[in-house]
Amino acid sequence: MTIRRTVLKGMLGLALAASVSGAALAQDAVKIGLILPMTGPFASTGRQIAAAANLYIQEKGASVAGKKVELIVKDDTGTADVTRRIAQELIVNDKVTAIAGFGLTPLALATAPLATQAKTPMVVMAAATGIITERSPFIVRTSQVVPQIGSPFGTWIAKQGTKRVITIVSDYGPGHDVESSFSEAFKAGGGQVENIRVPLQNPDFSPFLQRVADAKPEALLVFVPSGVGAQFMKQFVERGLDKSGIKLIGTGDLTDDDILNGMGDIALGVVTAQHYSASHDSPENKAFVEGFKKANPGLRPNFMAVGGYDGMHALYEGLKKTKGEGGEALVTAMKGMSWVSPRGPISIDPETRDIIQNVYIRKVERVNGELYNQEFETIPNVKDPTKAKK
Amino acid sequence: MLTILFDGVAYGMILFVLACGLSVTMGLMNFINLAHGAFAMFGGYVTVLAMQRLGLPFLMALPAAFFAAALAGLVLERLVYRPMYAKSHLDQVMFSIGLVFMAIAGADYLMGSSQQFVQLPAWLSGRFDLAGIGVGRYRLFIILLCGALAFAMQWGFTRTRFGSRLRAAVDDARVARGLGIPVNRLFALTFAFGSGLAGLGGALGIELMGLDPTFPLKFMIYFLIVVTVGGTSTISGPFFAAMLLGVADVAGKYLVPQLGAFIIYALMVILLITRPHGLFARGRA
Amino acid sequence: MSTDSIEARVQRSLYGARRWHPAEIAFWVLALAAFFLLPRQLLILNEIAILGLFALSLDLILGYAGIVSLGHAAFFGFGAYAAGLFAKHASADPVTGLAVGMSAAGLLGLLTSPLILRGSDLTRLMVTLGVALILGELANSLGGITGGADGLQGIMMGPVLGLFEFDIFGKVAYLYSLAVLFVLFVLARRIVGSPFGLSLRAIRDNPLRASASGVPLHWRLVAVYTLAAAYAGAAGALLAQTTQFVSLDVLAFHRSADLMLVLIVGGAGYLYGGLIGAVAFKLLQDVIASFTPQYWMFWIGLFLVLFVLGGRELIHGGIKAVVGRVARLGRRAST
Amino acid sequence: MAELLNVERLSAGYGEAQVLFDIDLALAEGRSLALLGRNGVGKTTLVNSIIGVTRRRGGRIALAGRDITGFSPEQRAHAGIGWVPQERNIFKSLTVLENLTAVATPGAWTTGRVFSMFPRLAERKANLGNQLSGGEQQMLAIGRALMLNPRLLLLDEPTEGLAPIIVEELLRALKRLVREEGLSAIVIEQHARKILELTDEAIVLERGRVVLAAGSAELLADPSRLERHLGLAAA
Amino acid sequence: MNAALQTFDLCKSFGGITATDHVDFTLAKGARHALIGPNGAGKTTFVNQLTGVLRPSSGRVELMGEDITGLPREARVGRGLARTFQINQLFATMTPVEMIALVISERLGRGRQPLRALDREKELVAETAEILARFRLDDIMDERIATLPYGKQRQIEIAAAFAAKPSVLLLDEPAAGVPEAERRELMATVAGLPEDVSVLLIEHDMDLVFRFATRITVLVNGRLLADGTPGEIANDPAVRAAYLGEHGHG
Repeated sequence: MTIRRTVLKGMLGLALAASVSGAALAQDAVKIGLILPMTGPFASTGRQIAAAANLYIQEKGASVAGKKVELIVKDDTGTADVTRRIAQELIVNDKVTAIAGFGLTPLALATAPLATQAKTPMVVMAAATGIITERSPFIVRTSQVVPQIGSPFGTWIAKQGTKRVITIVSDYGPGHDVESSFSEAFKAGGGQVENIRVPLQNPDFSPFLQRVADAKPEALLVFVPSGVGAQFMKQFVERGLDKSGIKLIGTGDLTDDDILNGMGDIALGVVTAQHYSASHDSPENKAFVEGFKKANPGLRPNFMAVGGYDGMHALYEGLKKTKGEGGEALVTAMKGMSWVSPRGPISIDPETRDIIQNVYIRKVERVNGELYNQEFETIPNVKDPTKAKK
Repeated sequence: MLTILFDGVAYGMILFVLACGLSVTMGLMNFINLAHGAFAMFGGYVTVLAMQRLGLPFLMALPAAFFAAALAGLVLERLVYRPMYAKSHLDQVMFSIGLVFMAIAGADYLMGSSQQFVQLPAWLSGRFDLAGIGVGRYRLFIILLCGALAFAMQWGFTRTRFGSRLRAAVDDARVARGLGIPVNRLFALTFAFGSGLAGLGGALGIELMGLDPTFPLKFMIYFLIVVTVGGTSTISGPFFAAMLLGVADVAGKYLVPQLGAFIIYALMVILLITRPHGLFARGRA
Repeated sequence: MSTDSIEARVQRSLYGARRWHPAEIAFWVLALAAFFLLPRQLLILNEIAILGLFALSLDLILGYAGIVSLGHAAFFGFGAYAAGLFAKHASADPVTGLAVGMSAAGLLGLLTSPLILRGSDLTRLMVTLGVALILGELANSLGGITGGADGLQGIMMGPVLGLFEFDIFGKVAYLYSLAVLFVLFVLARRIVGSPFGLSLRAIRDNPLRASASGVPLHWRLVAVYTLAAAYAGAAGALLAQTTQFVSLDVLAFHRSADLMLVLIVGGAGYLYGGLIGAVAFKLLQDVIASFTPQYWMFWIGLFLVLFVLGGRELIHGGIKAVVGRVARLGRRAST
Repeated sequence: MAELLNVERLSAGYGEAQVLFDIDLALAEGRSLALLGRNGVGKTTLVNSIIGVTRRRGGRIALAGRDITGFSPEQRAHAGIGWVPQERNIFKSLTVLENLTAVATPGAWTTGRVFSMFPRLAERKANLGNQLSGGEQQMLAIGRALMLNPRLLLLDEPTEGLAPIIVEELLRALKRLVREEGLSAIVIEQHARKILELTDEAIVLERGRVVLAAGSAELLADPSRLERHLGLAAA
Repeated sequence: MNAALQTFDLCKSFGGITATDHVDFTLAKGARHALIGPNGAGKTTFVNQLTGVLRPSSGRVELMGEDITGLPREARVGRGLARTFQINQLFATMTPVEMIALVISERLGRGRQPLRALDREKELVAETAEILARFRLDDIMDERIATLPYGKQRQIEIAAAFAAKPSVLLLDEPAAGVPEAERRELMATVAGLPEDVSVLLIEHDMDLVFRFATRITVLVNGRLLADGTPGEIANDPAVRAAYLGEHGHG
């Protein structure tokens, strides 16, 4: 008798606890689950995107199509299984209209089948490996696709008359993408290329740089995770490679706006290709940068931030069209959407749901005492070349 | 090739300065302090702040990093480490991992999650050629400074009274106490000094290894490799272990880049299987 | 004093270790009840069950044989990849896949067991860690097989036992993981209470006396290490199957480190430690992380520090009191 | 005569095992005491308890009128106790000279005096502790304790396991210390006769208790009393 | 030859120190033999070589006429050579029942079997009960060993060795550190060991040695100094010298 009562009491307590956490669900709210790396080595990615997403809501108001917008930020802890579980919980428990964020490719890939299964739109705001959008018809990407940058950059470099390039990339998905897309385009343009891969966790680049010094190419293309790039450049300069006539080039990750200013003079003159620079000259961008800096003192928006900002824009505009409805309707609404983002004109490819955008060739220069990637050439409306070929 | 050797030595030197405090405290109190890297990170951030906020020159920031980390070591040893000596190794591991977590989140909160940089003075940047070997100025500076430190420590450890008392305490703490050697005080000082060195290593390493809040976790494995391979209770053991790892890592990556990260781990496993008590452990009866 | 009555008492004592304590029954009933009571939390419950199984595996070697390991993720990850690859290329049946994952990890355990027979705690920590790191690098560089840093894609699992399809709510996933956990737990419980299990405890308590009592240390350690590896492989296989994805972080250092924390929080050497630790650790992490997604590590760290500095006695005292109360209730109910 | 050491109702042991039960012991300044008894009766435990490296379960210890019960071993050493432990425990990674200087406190005993007392040590000044023979280790252990300039010297089986010729040399040195220098000492010894000639008083321990306390000369004169407690057979 | 355990020219040295110096020793079947010698005489080193803890530098050890010099420890136990330790070596977290059951289960070859239930093994239960009763441990059989009084722990130390059903039992100072009251009980147990077990006692307590042993061997500085009946040993001048420090030993 006594036991039964105790057990009953316990069950009641548990049930109550469960219902309380669910009761907060307001019917007329649109919830967006934002899953980002908030801790660990890629934490700065998460910070940038979260800050930009919040900025967007702040600017455009916390309601769309008559519904209140609620952003739920979660830390992905850098592991695929946790990311997937969090996404699943957001979908099943919080009944979010869309999931967004995704800092790293494997985490996005792990979640993709879920989006299909639950018919929940998934906006990728950072991860940049080509295949991601092919994994689910519910994925829309507002960041970039690596070959989108690498391939035109390879062509451009070849066009400048450069003949021999060495690439150094971190040994993981995006790195491989950069390596292959750049090399392919560069070779097609008549160039010669040698590829070197370095471990992702690599404290000292000197052995790899020494190989480069021995080979004496005309240019060295580098792709390492944002942040590590600075270290790389320091060692590049320290080794005197800058003076030996080897040009340092790379995708924009190398001269990430987030940390560019801290790098100092060593970064001056580095040529990169990327879809966004904080110094992009347009009224949209001026407003964006200003708003961002005001809301986050000491932080300069980078390409991650703009991915988050545009992702929110796609969602807002899509929701307006569907009158707050999610699911397939929302994906359809986002397909083909085009607008002028802080980075320039962009659109969502209706076929691949990947982003189409301008790619800029930039050079690091000092402007008003601060270091910026100054754009000097534009390659307009670039699609993901890999998908375009199919 | 000689340039590679040179780079490897510089890298090894930094590893040594970072890890040698850990090795001595481990030998002395049989305490596994995985939070050693947190002191290194602390030293690094002190340097960054001192240079960026206070505008101290690099050479002045280095001692600041050393003393700040040493002071932190001294205080923490007194407050939280003391009760841990008597506990099991597992408890110590857990406790110090807890400290690492706190340090990482704390640094993130205070300093942000992005990479930090320092501007080296001009006379330390760039490189020059010496008999065909490319010599990086900063790496040369590291080798000279850390080499001098290692030499001074070896001298202090083997030639001074403080050193002989310390060695006596490591050999047999019970008898050392019974003969009037204040083992606890020695240990507190050594702990503080080791933490200070870690702080200095962290400061010197910003340029080579970078500095962000995940530093203590990222390099924990390297410290541990140096200590386990080098053995505890000497200065020369960890020194040679750090050199070996530094050179092997750099040369390995240069010669066979495909194998990159394997080399250091494989080397450790092989060394530990063949010499379970460390590379330079004295044979035991 | 008649030897007969002593014999009966000896038998009762030896049976004691095997007898199901009311608190144990309550634990499993609760685990099952959670399925009905917490329908919204099934996903994290599934993760807890898997982590619990993983911790159980570490408990077998740490709690029962005294072998420390900082690289247990090697077996977890190996099992996960084995099960994932099996599902992708051979058969989508989960139970067969589980068996494949377990055997693969067990084999790896057998092959690497000579490495842990010598040396001090520190050496073992580092050697096991080294093995896991090497395996992680291998998985990264064998991208053709493992999918490298992108993870192993395209795992499609069939229904469990041909009947139950995995669903998005994690219903089947949790029940499947819980069932596997339960079966393996009962097996572990049996093993621990067997003459073999007794000899393991002997080795942990005092290797010198164990060998002077006729226990061949090496072979027993090899056996238990292999067994624990297979258990870890099972946990990895469960993860691969229920998330239908395997990525490099199954082999990562933090997985081994977290595991150690889980087991120490729960307490090693009584099988439930890993399970309780898994519940506590996951919930704590989830709750704190939902409050402060950026700085949850700080609070976990603080918890660990306080736990070691004196909180453990408090917590374990509390648990003992609860278990005692359940036991009393159980006894009253049975009379 | 001033009382140097005063031990009252001391009980002590290691971990769970209790070895000493209610030991009372007093030693005057300048006097020496032989601590006799068979193996395993607690002689070493008593010495170790005086220096403070055992687990005390009750009782008090005073040195020169000062209560040192609550002192740590290093405080006791500085209060004036010099300890020559049973296993000698030479610091193996220190040279002979360092073994001496590491523990030295200023006073009459210097390395020079120790070397003149044990010339063999002077020859091996630069050798590491673990490169010494048993006899040299014992000399070093004694010299090391003297470097603390103690008021009371505790010697735990100084002649154990040594060749007869070395034993003679050590005993001569001990005699010099207690007879000529007037140093207070407690000496544990299995070979009762040898040591009774050097000491003023003796106590015999049996199973952790004092069973006999007498003057050394008295015991030497009446060997049967000793034989009863220490002899091979009760017969 | 009627020897249970024999050594031939056994030597062991550590670095430069000779701990066991050409020892030829015989333990007769069914013997009650004591090994004595001053501290540091090499008794423990000698025993460690018999049981396989240390490998001899040279020489040979035979058990029941078979060479066991190279065998691992546990194999020697299987062949009937069991020992106790000078410092307790117990399974601290176990109960006496478990510890005794372990030894018996290993002897019966059960330790390899992970799926059997201990309490279902009739033979094991019966033998465990018998040992517990013989060593008067039945009243405390369910206590954790670490919490038991020292004397009881000593008793378990002997019981555990005896549970291995040895033909040769080495007792290394069984009474060391035991309070007087419990010492009597302990020695009664030793005296009550079955006659077919050959016992070698290493002990300092001469009362005990002379009460127990029918034969005594004296080891000094790693060398065999004397070997004989208690009477012979008690009157041997060299032994008296070694023990009482009388001058004029040779």
